[in-house]
Amino acid sequence: MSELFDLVLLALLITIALLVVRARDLLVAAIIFSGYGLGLCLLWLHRGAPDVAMAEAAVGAGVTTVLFLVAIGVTGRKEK
Amino acid sequence: MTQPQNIPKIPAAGYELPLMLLTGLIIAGCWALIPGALAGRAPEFSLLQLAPGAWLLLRIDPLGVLFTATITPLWLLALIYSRGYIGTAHRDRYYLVLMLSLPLALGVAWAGNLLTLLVFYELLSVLSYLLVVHEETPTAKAAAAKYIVYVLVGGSCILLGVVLVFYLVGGQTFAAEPMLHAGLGWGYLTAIFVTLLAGFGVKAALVPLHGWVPDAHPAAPAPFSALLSGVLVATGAFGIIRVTHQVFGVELLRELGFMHWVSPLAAIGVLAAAVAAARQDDLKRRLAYSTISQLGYITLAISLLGQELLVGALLHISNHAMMKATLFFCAGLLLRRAGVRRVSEMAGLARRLPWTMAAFTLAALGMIGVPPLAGFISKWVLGMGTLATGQPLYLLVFMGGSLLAAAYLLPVVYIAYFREPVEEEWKNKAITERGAGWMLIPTLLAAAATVILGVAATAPGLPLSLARVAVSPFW
Amino acid sequence: MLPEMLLELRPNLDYAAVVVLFCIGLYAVIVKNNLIKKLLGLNIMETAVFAFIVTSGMVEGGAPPVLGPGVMPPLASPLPHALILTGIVVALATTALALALIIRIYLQHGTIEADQLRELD
Amino acid sequence: MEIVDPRPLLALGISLACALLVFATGRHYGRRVLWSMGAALLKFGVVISLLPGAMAGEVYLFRLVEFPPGVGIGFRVDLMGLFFALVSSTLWIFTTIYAIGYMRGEADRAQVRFFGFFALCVAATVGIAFAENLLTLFIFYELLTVCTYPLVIHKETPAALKAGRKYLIYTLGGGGLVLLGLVLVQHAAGTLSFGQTGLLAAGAHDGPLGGGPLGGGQLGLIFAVLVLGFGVKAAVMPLHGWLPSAMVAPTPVSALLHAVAVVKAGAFGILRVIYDIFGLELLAQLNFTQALAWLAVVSIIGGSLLAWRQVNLKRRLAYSTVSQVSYILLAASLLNPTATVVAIMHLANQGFAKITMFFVAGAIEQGSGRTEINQLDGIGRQMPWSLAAFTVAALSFIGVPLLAGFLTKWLVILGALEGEAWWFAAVMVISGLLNAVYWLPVVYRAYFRPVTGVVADPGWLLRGPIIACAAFVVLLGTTAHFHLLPFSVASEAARVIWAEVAN
Amino acid sequence: MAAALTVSWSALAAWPHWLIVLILLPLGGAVLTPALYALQRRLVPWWALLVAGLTALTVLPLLWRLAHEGPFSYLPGGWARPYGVELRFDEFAALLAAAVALLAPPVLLFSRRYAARAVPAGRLPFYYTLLLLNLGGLLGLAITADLFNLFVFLEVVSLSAYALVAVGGRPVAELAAFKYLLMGAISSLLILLAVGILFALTGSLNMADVAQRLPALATPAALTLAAAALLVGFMLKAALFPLHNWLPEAHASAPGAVSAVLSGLVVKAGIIGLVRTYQLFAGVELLDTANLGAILVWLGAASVVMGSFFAVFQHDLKLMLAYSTITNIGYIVMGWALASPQAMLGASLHLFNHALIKTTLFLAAGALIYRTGLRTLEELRGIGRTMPLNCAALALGALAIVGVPPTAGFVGKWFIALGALQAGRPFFALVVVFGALLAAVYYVRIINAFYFREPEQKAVVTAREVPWSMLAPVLLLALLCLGIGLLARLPVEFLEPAVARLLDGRS
Amino acid sequence: MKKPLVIALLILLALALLAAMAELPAVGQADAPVHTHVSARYIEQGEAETGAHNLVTAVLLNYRGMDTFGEVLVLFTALCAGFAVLLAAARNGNKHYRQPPAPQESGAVPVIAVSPVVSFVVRLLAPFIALFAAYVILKGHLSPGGGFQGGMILGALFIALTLVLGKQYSARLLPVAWRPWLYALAPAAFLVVGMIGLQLTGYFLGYPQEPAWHGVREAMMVTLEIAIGVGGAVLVASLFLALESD
Repeated sequence: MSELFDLVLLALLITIALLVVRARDLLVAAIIFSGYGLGLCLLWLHRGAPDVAMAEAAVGAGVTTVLFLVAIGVTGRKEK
Repeated sequence: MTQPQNIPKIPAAGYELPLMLLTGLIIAGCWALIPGALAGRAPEFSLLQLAPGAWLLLRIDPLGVLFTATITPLWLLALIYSRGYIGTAHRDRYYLVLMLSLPLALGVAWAGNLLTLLVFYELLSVLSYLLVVHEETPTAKAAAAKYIVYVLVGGSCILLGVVLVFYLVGGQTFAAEPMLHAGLGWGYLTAIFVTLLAGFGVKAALVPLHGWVPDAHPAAPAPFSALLSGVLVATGAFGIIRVTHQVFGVELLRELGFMHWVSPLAAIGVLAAAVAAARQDDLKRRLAYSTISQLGYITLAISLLGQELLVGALLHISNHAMMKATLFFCAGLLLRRAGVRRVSEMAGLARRLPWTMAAFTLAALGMIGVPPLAGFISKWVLGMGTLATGQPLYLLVFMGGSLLAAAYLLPVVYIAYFREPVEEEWKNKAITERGAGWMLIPTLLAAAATVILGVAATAPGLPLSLARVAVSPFW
Repeated sequence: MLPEMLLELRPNLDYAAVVVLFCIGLYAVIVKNNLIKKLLGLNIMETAVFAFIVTSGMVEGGAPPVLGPGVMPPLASPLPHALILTGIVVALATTALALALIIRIYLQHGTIEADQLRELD
Repeated sequence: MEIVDPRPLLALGISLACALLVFATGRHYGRRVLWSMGAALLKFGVVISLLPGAMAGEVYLFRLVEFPPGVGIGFRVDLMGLFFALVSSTLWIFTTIYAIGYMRGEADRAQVRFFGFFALCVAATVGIAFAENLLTLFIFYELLTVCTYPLVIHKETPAALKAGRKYLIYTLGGGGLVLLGLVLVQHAAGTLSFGQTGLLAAGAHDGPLGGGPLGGGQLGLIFAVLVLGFGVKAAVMPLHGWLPSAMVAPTPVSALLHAVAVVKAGAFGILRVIYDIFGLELLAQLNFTQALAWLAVVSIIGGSLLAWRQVNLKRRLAYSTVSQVSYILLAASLLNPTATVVAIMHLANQGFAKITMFFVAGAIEQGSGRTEINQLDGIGRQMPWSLAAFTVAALSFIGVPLLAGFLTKWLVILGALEGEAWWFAAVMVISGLLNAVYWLPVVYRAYFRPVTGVVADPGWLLRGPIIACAAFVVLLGTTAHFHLLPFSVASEAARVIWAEVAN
Repeated sequence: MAAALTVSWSALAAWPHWLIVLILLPLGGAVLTPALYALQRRLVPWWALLVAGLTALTVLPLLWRLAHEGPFSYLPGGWARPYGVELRFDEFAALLAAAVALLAPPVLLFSRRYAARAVPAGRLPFYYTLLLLNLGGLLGLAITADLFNLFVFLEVVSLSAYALVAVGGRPVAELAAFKYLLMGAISSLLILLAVGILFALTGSLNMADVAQRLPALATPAALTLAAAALLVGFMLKAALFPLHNWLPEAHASAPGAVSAVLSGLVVKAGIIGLVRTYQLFAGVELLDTANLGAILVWLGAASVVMGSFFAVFQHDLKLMLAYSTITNIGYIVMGWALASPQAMLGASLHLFNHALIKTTLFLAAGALIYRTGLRTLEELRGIGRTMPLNCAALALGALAIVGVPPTAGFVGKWFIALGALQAGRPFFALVVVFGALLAAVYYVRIINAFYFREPEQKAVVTAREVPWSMLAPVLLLALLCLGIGLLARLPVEFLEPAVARLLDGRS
Repeated sequence: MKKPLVIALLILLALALLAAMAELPAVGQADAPVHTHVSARYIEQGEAETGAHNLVTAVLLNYRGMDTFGEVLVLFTALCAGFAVLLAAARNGNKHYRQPPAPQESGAVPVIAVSPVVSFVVRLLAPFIALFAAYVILKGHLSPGGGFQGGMILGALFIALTLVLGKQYSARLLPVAWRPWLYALAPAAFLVVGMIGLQLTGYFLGYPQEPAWHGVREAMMVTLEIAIGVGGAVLVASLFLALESD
């Protein structure tokens, strides 16, 4: 069970990462990246690292994403 | 044909008389050495060390005294002659160099070792360039250039030879005993002989190294031509004597057999140069070839390695110097007074320039070897010497040379005296000997000396006796 | 050879995922033209490395390293966690600065596409 | 007998101080002249004060600083170095006087730079002469390069800058080779100090770093690298390209390049390589000098042939330097006592004669703006003193007796014979003749062609040094047996070098 | 007198906490700077200078103790090795620390007037903060003996460096800074990855502990990867060819004082990292360190040649200097990788000396730009006449970096070349010489332009010497370039045992 | 062109990485060095030595305090770096400064348009989140969480509030005059606590071990936690503000 969860999670992370890279719209990419952070958060929890998970949730899913959004707000959301 | 000058009065430089006086003193000094030389003394003076072991050294041996006693008077004659001959152009330079060349010539004569000989010889040669080029006409410059090339190449050869000797035996003084010995090896000895002979041979107009002579003599001013022919060329011969008799020594040379190569060369020189002389129209050029021929006598005499022959050679050096000086003085007079360079233009000149042509005739006869003039004496001694050494073939050469001398000198006399002048060429020309005293007197003196050297040849203190003393140590 | 390697890898599948993530991130950094995209790639790389370190400190069936009643060994190693906490901050700091630079670049040059910027030089 | 004595440093310091003073206060003509002349005379005094002791067998040592341990800046006055220093400091005096006259018309700024860097160059030369070890030698060798550069490009014209660049590329390349050699020597011998019979002699048998005996290949590499490195400055034939180009510089600079410092520094460096780094015994075994000798022969003949083809007077002078400096190399590579004497002696012989010629060329250029040989018609009548001096120098090179050049020729030939290498003797003779071939036409033109144009009087500031240097050429040629005069110093130096071998 | 001095020194050096003070001073000083700015903005430059000065003083007792007692450790928190973080002051740490501490005061003094013009006013406090952070981070990086701590300090250094490149506000600089950041971040990640692998393999982060445990491992691929990641990471930081691309623009477009720090000191962080990598893997037999060395030595040589080669063709003065940094990094790496005692000695010396020289050069160049606003050689021609002292300092620095004896630059190259021979690889001695020659070529271009060309730009003709507070540090450093060369035997004797120790560890 | 090459290289890199990682101890093995060496001691004696139940906190604040000090410094550096890069360059007559181009249409649209619902929710939840953050900070040494995590949460909250309420509000929440001091809070706290530790134990960042001093030890840790939390929050929030200001 745990194995399976692990595998699914990892597959999911890889998929999300690919999506982030492939997305043409930067805004979309940033939002997906926030999802990636959440996925990671789960992974950390599963690995017995709640501290890291908490930090990842706040930073990866939260602060980093917001900062990206701010920057995208300045530079425009389309990747040329 | 150059226009004869209308005999402008040459202003005196002011220092000519003191120079003559000085030269006279030097002559007196040189003559004063004769008694000592006759007594066989050879004092030495060291001047300067050039490099470790390489001293500049004077050694006044009889050979040197003979040479100086013979040649120094020529300077005085040339000086006097120059007073009348040399114009104002470059005059200071001319006298300076002329006077400088005298001590250098003395240095050559009195050189105590090979290095000293080389040094003075080189300096004299290089300095002479200024005299050859004196007139600075294109021909003079070309001749001078040729001269300096020959001299420098020759000098370099001598240098090589001298260093070789120095390397092998050190800076030895000239002495009766030869410096080299057979133990040094054939290669070294050959190299030394070839380089030294070639080096001095250039100056001594040894055929085939004579190329500069026919050009330099006509180009130079007459008084210097006289010196050139009488003295400078003779220094080459003098050098050869030093080399053959004091560096190598007769025995070594006989052993090595180099002279079998030199003698024919010199013989060819005697004859070929004489033939060439006969073919020249330019008087000074003819005289120059004559010099080559006469120097051939001397070289030949040296190369035959006989005591009497060497005496003859030395004697011929001094006699030839006097005679050739006379001839060149005359050539100068002809040029200055009549504007004539070519033999063919001299027709009838004897009427206008009687003294000149008289002196010329005297010297020419001497040169041919008519007794009792100087030339006869030396040729006689040479002939005797040749017979003494048992090489009669070369006697024929000497005789042939004399005959040929007659062939190239007598026509000149004949033309001057007996051919009718082409009058129109003479119009408006003031050809006269009046006012030519400065040139005429030395000419006549030299002519007189030719007679004296012939008539009184055996008197003690005159060249023959001195030469006998000088060569006696070598045997 | 490759299948054998994969077989060998099976117990370390987590590491394999980490490697894949790392390469995806690196791919974005190298190939993507947009600076923000590059930065996103960089972040993915960073998380991959974090994942690697945390994974190495995990223990089969282990509890979080927080002691307390009912907490029984084995515990996950606390050290990697502490490292990753620091790592996350470093990543955040780098990202923030990079974004600041990107904003400045945009304001100065009007673009954040690498090839256009290269042409500007 | 080694004595610690600060005078070597003092000699160097005087020149350095002079440079500083000139840079600081040189805008004022009087001060500039005062500093330059004062320093030149003072330094000559200091250097000459070392002579009696050195001739008596004393060796003055002064170690300044050691930076990498065992490697440092130090000074050691042996006779060979002292000889070089004497030559250069004597010439400095003359060059200074000449330069004062020559540069009169130039802007203050240019003059300050000129005199300042000139002093630096001379300082560097003394440093080279008195170097206690190869590193010190190298330092001053490079300092010389650097300080000469501003002088070469003095005029700041495109041609000058180009020449300067060429000069730098060549000499820095040479410096690089020397540096490489330096490293190799340090590695092989473990020390760089001179003053023993061959630094590498010990290393040839037993490497100090446990590397085993040095192979012939390694030694060959060291020799080649060092000789080529120094050979650049010495203008050995394939490496001579900079020298003719550098002729764009003002005349006193050319004098510096050809006579006082630069070319000599290269030659001196090679002397050090042969006598101090390898040592006579080692080289005698190794036979490397044969190659060097042939290199010198190529330079001697090739330089002369090239000089012959030049129509510009200074360029002809330059190529003739290529030829004449190689006498030193040829002599040094003969490896016998006589040749050693002349290898050292020729430093002075070439220096004085060449500087005379350059001074004359400069005076002509200054007075009439003529630079080509075919413009020199009749100049001998307009500038009789100068051209007389020029003739003396030319005759010296040709090898006319009683002049310095004759001595060189005599001794090299003698040395060649001692070394059983008669063909080098022949080379010397040929070279002398070639010298005649390209110098005599110049003299000839000057005296025997009609005068063209006018020439301004060069003045005694120019004429004086010319005559003095020409007089020196005669002096050098005739004073061999006088104690404390140059030849005795050179021969004593050679004796010391060979005495060490004998022991 | 001397005895008393010695006693007092030893007493001073005996205080065990100097090592932590060394990094706390600049870091603490930096932290308080923005607050101080809010209080009294004029004081900020002086404050930074004070902090730097105190740091410089702090390093003295440390050096004294190192010289007399050998390397020593400090354990923050008192946790025994390997449980806590260890700080260790060995000779290599001392080299970088001394360089940082020595160069910080002149750079900051120079900055006072310089930054006022080169940096927008609002950014000034952060300029000083970042400089102090950078220097503090470098010190920490130098003295830490813990792998992860090294990474953390490396990040402090890197982040501040990225920002400092852009602080002047030139558009080029911002782009360069981003490029630098991207490269720097990747290299940091590689290093972190390597730290992770080593940690996974040994369970420890203390360098000495890890080094001790590595030889027992039988995992060649993992070890190779760790070593490779560390090497590539640090090579990127050190800008070794062919990973040098980011450097020239970044160093050239930064403000002068920053360029000095970046080129002189920050790249040395990469070198120290390489040194530490060597120390880590010294005992590992599975991993043929000789092979790594072989690669590095060629890369170093390539850096030497290529750096110089590129520099020759630059027109911008600072770009030239930046490329020369690549060259000199090449020397250091090459010397290090040759792994013979003298080569290592030379590399270590050059690490310090290059920092000194390059700082001199960049500060002097900065001063020129400060006065004229011009950057290319073409524009700056003739500047030697109007700013003689400054240009003299620059010329002296140029001589030093070329390696003209007896300047500081010579000694390092000297020993590297000797070391190449000692290692039996004379080719690299040739590279040293060749590099010096190439360097001479482009520095001659500089000197040529400054002194021997007629000035054309108005700014050049009217330029004056910079104020004393800028000129003094430049001149002082230039003199040090000479002085350190003359006194080189001191550091040589100081470093010899360290090198010997390191090599013993290897063999 | 470029892409296939990069992908090929990346595959090679991946294989190399995999090959290397295959040699690492298998994931989760209890006898891996990671667990048996340093960590073992942390787990066995961490609580006794540090008084922290949360061993991660023990490592962060006690065993590897230097790392955490560095960490806050990194954050501080990032902030200063952000300021140094972003603050207006045009003043002061900087001639290198180029006027920014006119904003483009696509970029002009604010990306983060906050809907009223979100705004309401944020305001509603803010006190609870803050409380949670405080708990995480203060109890960090006992349970999962700690100063850093709490600080990040606090920072995120601040950012959310700023987005929702505007900058005026953020200025009230975080007075401009305090900011420079607050930036320095976290690192300075390390300095102070470290120095206290130096005074008490003879080691920088040392904590007294004797039972009598346990209170002090806890106080020191909590101080650090708070400083990290608050300071971290301020730093993160300021970073956001700095970026957002343009």
